[in-house]
Amino acid sequence: MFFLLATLAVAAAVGMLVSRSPVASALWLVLNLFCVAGLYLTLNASFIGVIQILVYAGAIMVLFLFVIMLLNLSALPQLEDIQWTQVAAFAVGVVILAQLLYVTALGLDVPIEPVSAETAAEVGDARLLGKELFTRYALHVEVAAILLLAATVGAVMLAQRRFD
Amino acid sequence: MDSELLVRLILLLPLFGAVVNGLGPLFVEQMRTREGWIGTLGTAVVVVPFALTAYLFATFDGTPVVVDFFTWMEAGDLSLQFSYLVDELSLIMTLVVTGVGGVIHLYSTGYMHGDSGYWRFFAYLNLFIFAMLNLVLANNLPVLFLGWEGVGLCSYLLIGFWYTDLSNSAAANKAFIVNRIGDFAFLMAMFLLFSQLGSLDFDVLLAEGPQLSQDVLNWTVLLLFIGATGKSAQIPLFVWLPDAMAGPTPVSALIHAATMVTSGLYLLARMSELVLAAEIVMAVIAIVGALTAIMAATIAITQNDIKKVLAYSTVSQLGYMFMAAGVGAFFVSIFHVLTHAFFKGCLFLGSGSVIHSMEHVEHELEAEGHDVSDFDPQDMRTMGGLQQYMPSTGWTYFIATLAISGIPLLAGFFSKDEILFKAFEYGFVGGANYAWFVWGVGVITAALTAFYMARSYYLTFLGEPRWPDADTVHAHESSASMTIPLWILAGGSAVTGYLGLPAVIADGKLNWIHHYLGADYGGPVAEPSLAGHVPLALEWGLIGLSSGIAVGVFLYARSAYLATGVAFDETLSARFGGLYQTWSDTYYWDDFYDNVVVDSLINGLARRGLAPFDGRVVDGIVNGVAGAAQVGSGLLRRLQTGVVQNYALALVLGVVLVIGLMVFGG
Amino acid sequence: MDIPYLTSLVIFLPTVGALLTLLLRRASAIRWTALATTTGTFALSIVLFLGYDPAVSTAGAPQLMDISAAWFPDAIDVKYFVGVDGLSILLILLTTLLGPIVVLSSWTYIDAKEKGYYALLLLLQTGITGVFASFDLILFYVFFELTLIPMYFIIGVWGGENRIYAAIKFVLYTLVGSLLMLVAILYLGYEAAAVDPGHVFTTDWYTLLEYNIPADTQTWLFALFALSFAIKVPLFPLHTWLPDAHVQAPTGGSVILAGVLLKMGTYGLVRFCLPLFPNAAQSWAFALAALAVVGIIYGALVARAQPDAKKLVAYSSVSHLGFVVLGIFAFTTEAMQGAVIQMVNHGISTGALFLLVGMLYERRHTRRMNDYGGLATSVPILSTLMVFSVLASAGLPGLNGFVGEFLILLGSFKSTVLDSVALVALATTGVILAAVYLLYMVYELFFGELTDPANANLADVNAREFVLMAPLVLLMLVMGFFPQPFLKQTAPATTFLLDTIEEKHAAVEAMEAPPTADDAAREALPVAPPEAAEVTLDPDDLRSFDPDR
Amino acid sequence: MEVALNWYLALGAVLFSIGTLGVLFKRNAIVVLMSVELMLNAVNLTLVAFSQSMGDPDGQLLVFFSIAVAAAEAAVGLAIVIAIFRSKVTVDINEINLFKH
Amino acid sequence: MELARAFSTMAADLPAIFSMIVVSVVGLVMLTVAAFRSDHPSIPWLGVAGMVVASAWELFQLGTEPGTAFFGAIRVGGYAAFINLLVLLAGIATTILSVPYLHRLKHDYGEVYALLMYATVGMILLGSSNSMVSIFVGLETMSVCLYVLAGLIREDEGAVEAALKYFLLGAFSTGFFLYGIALMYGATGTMYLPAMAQADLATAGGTLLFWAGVALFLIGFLFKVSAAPFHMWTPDVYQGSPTPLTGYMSTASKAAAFGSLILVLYYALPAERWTLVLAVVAVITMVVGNVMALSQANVKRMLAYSSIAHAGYILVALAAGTEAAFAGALFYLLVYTVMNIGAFGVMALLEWDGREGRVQTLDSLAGIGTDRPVLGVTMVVFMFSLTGFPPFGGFFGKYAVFAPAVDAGLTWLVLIGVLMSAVSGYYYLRVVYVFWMQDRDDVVDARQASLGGLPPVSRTSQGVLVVCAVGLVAMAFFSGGLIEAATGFFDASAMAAAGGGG
Repeated sequence: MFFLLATLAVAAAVGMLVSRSPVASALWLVLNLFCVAGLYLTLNASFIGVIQILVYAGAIMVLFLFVIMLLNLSALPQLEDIQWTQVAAFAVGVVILAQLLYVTALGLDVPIEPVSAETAAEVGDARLLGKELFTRYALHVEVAAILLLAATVGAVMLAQRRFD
Repeated sequence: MDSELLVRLILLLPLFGAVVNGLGPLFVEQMRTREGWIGTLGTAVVVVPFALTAYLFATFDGTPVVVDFFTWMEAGDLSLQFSYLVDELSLIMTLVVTGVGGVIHLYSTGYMHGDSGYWRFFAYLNLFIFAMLNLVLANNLPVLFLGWEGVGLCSYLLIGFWYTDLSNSAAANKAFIVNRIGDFAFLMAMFLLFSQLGSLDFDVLLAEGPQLSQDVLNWTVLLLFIGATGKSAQIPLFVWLPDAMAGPTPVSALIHAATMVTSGLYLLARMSELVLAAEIVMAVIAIVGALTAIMAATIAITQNDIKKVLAYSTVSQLGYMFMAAGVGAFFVSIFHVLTHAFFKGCLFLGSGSVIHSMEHVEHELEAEGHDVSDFDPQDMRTMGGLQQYMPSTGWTYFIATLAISGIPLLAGFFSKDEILFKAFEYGFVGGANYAWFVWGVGVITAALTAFYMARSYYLTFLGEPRWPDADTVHAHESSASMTIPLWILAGGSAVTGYLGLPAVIADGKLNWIHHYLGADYGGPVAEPSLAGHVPLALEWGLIGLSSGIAVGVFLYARSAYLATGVAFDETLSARFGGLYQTWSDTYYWDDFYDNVVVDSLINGLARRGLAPFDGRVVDGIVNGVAGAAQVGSGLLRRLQTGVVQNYALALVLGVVLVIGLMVFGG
Repeated sequence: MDIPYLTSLVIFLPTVGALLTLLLRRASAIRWTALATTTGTFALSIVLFLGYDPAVSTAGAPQLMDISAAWFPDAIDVKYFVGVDGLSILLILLTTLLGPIVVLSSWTYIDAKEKGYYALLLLLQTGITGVFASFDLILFYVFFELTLIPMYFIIGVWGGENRIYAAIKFVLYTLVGSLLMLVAILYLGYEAAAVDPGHVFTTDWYTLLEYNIPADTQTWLFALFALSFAIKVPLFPLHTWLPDAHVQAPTGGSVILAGVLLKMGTYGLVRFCLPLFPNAAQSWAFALAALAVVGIIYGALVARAQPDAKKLVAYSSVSHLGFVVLGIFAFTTEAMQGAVIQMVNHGISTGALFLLVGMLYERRHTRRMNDYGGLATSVPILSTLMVFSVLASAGLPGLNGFVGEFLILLGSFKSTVLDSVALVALATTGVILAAVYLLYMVYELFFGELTDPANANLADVNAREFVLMAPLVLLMLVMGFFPQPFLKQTAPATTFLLDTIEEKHAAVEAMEAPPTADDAAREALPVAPPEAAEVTLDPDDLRSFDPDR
Repeated sequence: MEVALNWYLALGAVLFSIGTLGVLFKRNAIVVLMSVELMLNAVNLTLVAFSQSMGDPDGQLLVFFSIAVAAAEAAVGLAIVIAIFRSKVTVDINEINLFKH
Repeated sequence: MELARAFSTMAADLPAIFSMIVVSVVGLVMLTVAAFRSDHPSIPWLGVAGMVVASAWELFQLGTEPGTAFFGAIRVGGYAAFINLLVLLAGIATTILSVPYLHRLKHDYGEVYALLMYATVGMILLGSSNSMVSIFVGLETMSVCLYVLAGLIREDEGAVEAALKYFLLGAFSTGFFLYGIALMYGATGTMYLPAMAQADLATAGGTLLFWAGVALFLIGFLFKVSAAPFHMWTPDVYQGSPTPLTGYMSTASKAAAFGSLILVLYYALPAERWTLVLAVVAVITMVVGNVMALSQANVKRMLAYSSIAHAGYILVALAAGTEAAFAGALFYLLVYTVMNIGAFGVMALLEWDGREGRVQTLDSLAGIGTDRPVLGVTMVVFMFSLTGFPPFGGFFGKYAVFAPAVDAGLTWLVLIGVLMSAVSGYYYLRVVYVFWMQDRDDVVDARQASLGGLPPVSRTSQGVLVVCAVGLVAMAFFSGGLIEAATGFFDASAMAAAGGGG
């Protein structure tokens, strides 16, 4: 299951990367997000998985698509030649990947669910997370609320047409 | 009277005169024309010290008197007082300075009459006397140096006295700077002595100096001598003295003939014990003196400017004095200083009188409508026949000419003969080979001296007047204030020689100056010579030789110039050819200095070398660093392309770097 | 007279005056306030001078001290610590003397933005006096930098054509050096704490004097200090900011710059470089003295090539200060005393030269010597003053310049540290060259016919100008003939300094003598005194013991 | 299912790198924004994997905030894109280079 | 955790977040007022009042014992109060300076001030955070608000460009930042800073993971404080954003970010490895910032590079890593905040028709000091202080960061630092001479610009500037005490008090 989803996720990500139409990219990304949501479920993190689909795939990506449609964006013309910055970018991207893989893949072959399946399920459970959110993380939730408010106000300020 | 008080008065009166004469008129314009007051004060502050010195001289009992004023500076080992010493040597020098100085001051009241800078002149002159007195009365080297530089300053101020003519000022600068080159050596000598002995007081130097190692002694004396060459116009630093004639004539008489230029001699005499201990350097001194003497004498033959002749003559006579010093006969040097002060002072003042009168001629010619732009009142070629118009000047000039030429029984005869004799004796008894050379050169120079002085006198005073319209335009004798000093000095030129009668007379017992100065300034050979080291007959022979040469050459020149006048110079020129050209071009010394030393230093090195170097290289590097930062900034800012993806790329590069350093580097 | 906080008062009275001028509106009121303040400060500094008794402090300790509590936290011993000793008293006096003179010289020269000018001038004086009075290195640094800001404005706002370039160059050049010095000061402070665990970070001069720093460390600390001061002096080849700054600055600025600001460099060398790093200073003495000598000759020759009178005087400073540096690095009492007195002398005579050139500039608005000529006829008093100052500057015996140069050269000649006759001989040629370029200037300016009618109708010095010149001219004479009262003031401090240097030099040599049996112990604690082993160290202290840091 | 933790981590790294490449390559501002979302998504995966492997909920809580932040950023980001489209009529980030050097 | 107990604990901890509460509540009120009348003149002053109250509270908190609140989520007392105070003061100054500026640009919407308040809330959380989650949430709250504020004048191409660049790169760096948190979390199993330091990094992989995490985590901060090579956004964004808000971005956000970074370095990381990284970044930052500032013709852009350079100086202290160094960095932040707010404030007042702003050059301001002496004099103070001249605060700031670095053995780094600050003298002094030493009539740009008349005067804004300038001068006397106080925040007892959490 993991490998299937993982392959699919990577494929979707690459698809996003290579498609030239923004709409296509957005749809590839949605696929990727679904795959990741699936992976969350394989990790027993059901709450996050649901949130992932609801917020990310459902809300955020719709927003993206909406804006793309609104601005009536089509694919940008292809660049004639390859610039050195792009070569460098690719090289750097590969190096980053190598570094990250080096540090993440080495020596951490501990299996998931070290304690027990119950604990694992409980940790991913909405109830526990909810309790934590309103006790230990109450302050953060409040500030996150302000963050969202600010984002809303800001988005309105920037995108709204004023009467002037 | 208390001798300390006297010394104070002697020193400070001229200073007082300088300050009053200088500052008063500077700030109060009405005072500038009060010539009577200024002249009287200026002369009085020299004459009174002369009287006081005479009193000191008369009452001097042979024990040196040291007068301390106050502490100059103390630092570390150095303890320096304003300290003055009255002894035989300084008394004689003081007498000369104040005596001849007084006379020349008197002369100046007439000579400078009507000059807008009258007050300045007397201020400078008084200041000069003050500095000169410091020089001769000093009891340690720095105070001597104070006077030494002080007279240099006054010389500078007086050479450039008529500053509106830039060539005068240039000559002044030259004098000061060339003197400074000598001062450099003087300073180094002081440093060397101080580093060895820890003191610069004469008593210490003279007592402990001779025990220094030979190297140190040689260096010290050589440096002192180089210092002396600057002030006393010896090769190679004599070049300033002929130019110094740009100053008013009394200045030439006082400073550039009688007093200041002899201070180099004074210095060596003062340090005689050190000099005598440095045998090799003595040879250098004597040879340089001899070469200077003959070189200047040959140049003097070719000069047409009456003062230039006298100037080169002075250089030549100074060379004589150094010859004497170089053979250890310091008392003879001083003797010659004394006689020279009189006859050369007299000659210069006489030339001043002539120039005065020729300027008068120039004015009259101008009044009559002649073009006087080429008329040079100092050029002997335009003179002639002045004896009839100005008898006093003529006669005194004649007496002094005879004296300097070494005509027997006048002052120059005795002193010059003594020098030649000492040189001879040094070779004869002491066995120093260079002394023979010195003697030979001295004899030739004596002949040359007689020649050019006779030329000078006859061209100037006899023959027909050679200026235009000589029938209607006449020269005039100068005023009494100028002729009286001339007669005083001429009298001195005649009689001062008897202060140092040669050893052939009464076995030298009548050589007063030798006895007075004592063996200190006589040197190793001179002392026994009192008893007659050289056979009397030989000495008589020598005297005869030099008298003969002097008289003979003088008469030859007389007949030549009386007969053909100026034209004889052309005969000479034809006879000597290139040599004559070299003489009249002063051996190309000036060309050498102007074109090689000055040009390469100022124009080559400073102007074309270092100044651009400073701007382009030294400053260029500084500006270059700043410029490089700017350029670097300009290059770096091109990385800031404005494209956000490039920024992101840089960021990721940074990430790679940081991860690399953190994970793999630490 | 017993005035409390006298030293501080002398430092900060000008600041008070500066604040006062800010409140005033009328230019004349501002000028008079500035004059009154500076004169008052000068009067106070005379009290200070009289109150300072060299006989009392044979150990060279400062007197009339004002010390505050530490400025920073307990672990950092940085404090307000001012006082006077033999090295500084004369320079303080010179600074306060130049104060009223500069104000007077600017009376009509500055005809715009007077308020700012005089306020900055007064602030500048505070800075300079503070530099000379500080006995704490950080405080010294603060005052040292404080002088830059007013000077930057004085050059930049009231200066000549190319003023901005000159001002920036002046500030940046000095800044590079002084910032490096700051690093060295910090290191030194910690080094002291490291050498002796009982001590905290300190920048107190007297405390630092007690420490013997290893020779290696000395070398680079010395390098940083010396670089900073060499720029300020300025020592060849770091001098190029000076001609620019001088030429562009208004007269008052040039006078301060030449008169006292440059002395901060030489003073710093004497006060800090020598006693704090005696071994390094002696090892590098020859190199620095050689640079100084190059500067003497080079400055003189370049001065001779200048067509601009002010630039000529500026380069003459390069030459003259070479003598001071030479004297400092000779390590003999004579030379050191000469250097100290020469700092004052140079301030007087070069200050006078700048004032006079400024007076000419104010009359004719040109500094090119070609534009002048024959002025001796039209302005005899000014000419006399100029010739007098030139002679003083050229080191004529009987005037002030000679005393310093003579002592310096005399002392350098016998110096065993330099041990080079050739060097002194070359330096002495500077005496000749000084005459060359200075007389050339006199020649160009004053002699010859008055060909240009613009020069013929110049006014001679007026009463104000005469009053401001008079003290300087008088001092040239007084210090030429009676330098002893001044030398006497500096003697104990100089002796103390040289003795300290000698002792410390020997101590460090002994400390670093060839390795012995307890080499290993030395390895661990390279500079700690023996009792350090008994003290329990906390980790932070151990860190600062690291010899490699 | 016995999938070791580092598989998840590696997947996260790969996705993160693809996101990075997206930011570096895509010229459309909105797609760049989406790439950023992909990066955050990859991190979220990593966090959840850690959280689950240790049985500690903190990681998942951070993911919760991360998603909130992603939402806020998306809103603001899209608003900015709209604003820029209005003034420049393009979303090509290569053409948005008024300020440089 | 028992919910009831948790709530009572939270209620007891409310004073700890008093200032956050005040600021956010006032922000909400402002938003409400703005809903009725967007350009109501009282809105900014409401905000000022709120922040004044908050800062008074924080001032009071400065002396209290350090500790944690909200289950170890945030820190309270001394250190946190100091950072919060800094942020609040910057906020107050910015608000006052923005009033005339935004009014002139006809963008004086109430929402802007409200967003400023929210950004402040984020900074307060960031500056006092004790856990990774707090850091993340605080940082993002701050950032999102700043993205919006940067693009606030959306009719202006430059402003939206600035916003876009800031946003894209900010979001990008957030990705790395969050990844870093994830890896550190994975290696240590905790989000709380003190616990992180005590975690056992037994396995080799764990260590690797941890340090890679630290590296990525640092990148987030280095981006926020615009250290090179993560600085590229800074000049563009600073140039494009509304000037007073640029001042705010360059000071408050840096203060909060550095404050938080210091906490992380001090509490969470063992003292190894990161010294070299920070030192290298500091070198690059100082060089890039100072050298690139040299050739800038636009003051705001120059100040942007200057702020990069100043981040470099602070990083020197951070690299030193001693308590004294951290204290020095704190003091430097204070000084830097005052002088940079001031400098941008002056530029905000000088930005009017035709003069310096987004595209105009420094030259257009030639001789302005004579026309507007208050601005001229205060600018001079700011410039000299930024250069690090005594007796202004900037010098003592430099002293405070460099001295401990020397003590810690980083003399080479300090040498580079001082050389670079000598370079900085060039561009700071240039502002001074353009203001005072050049004549308007001699400079083409200025002559053209003078057609637009003289800049308008705002008494309140000038008041703020004068306070800043006087404050910088007064530092000469109080710097010792302030540094001492800052050192006090790093007592060993503070460490102990922070031991809890999680």
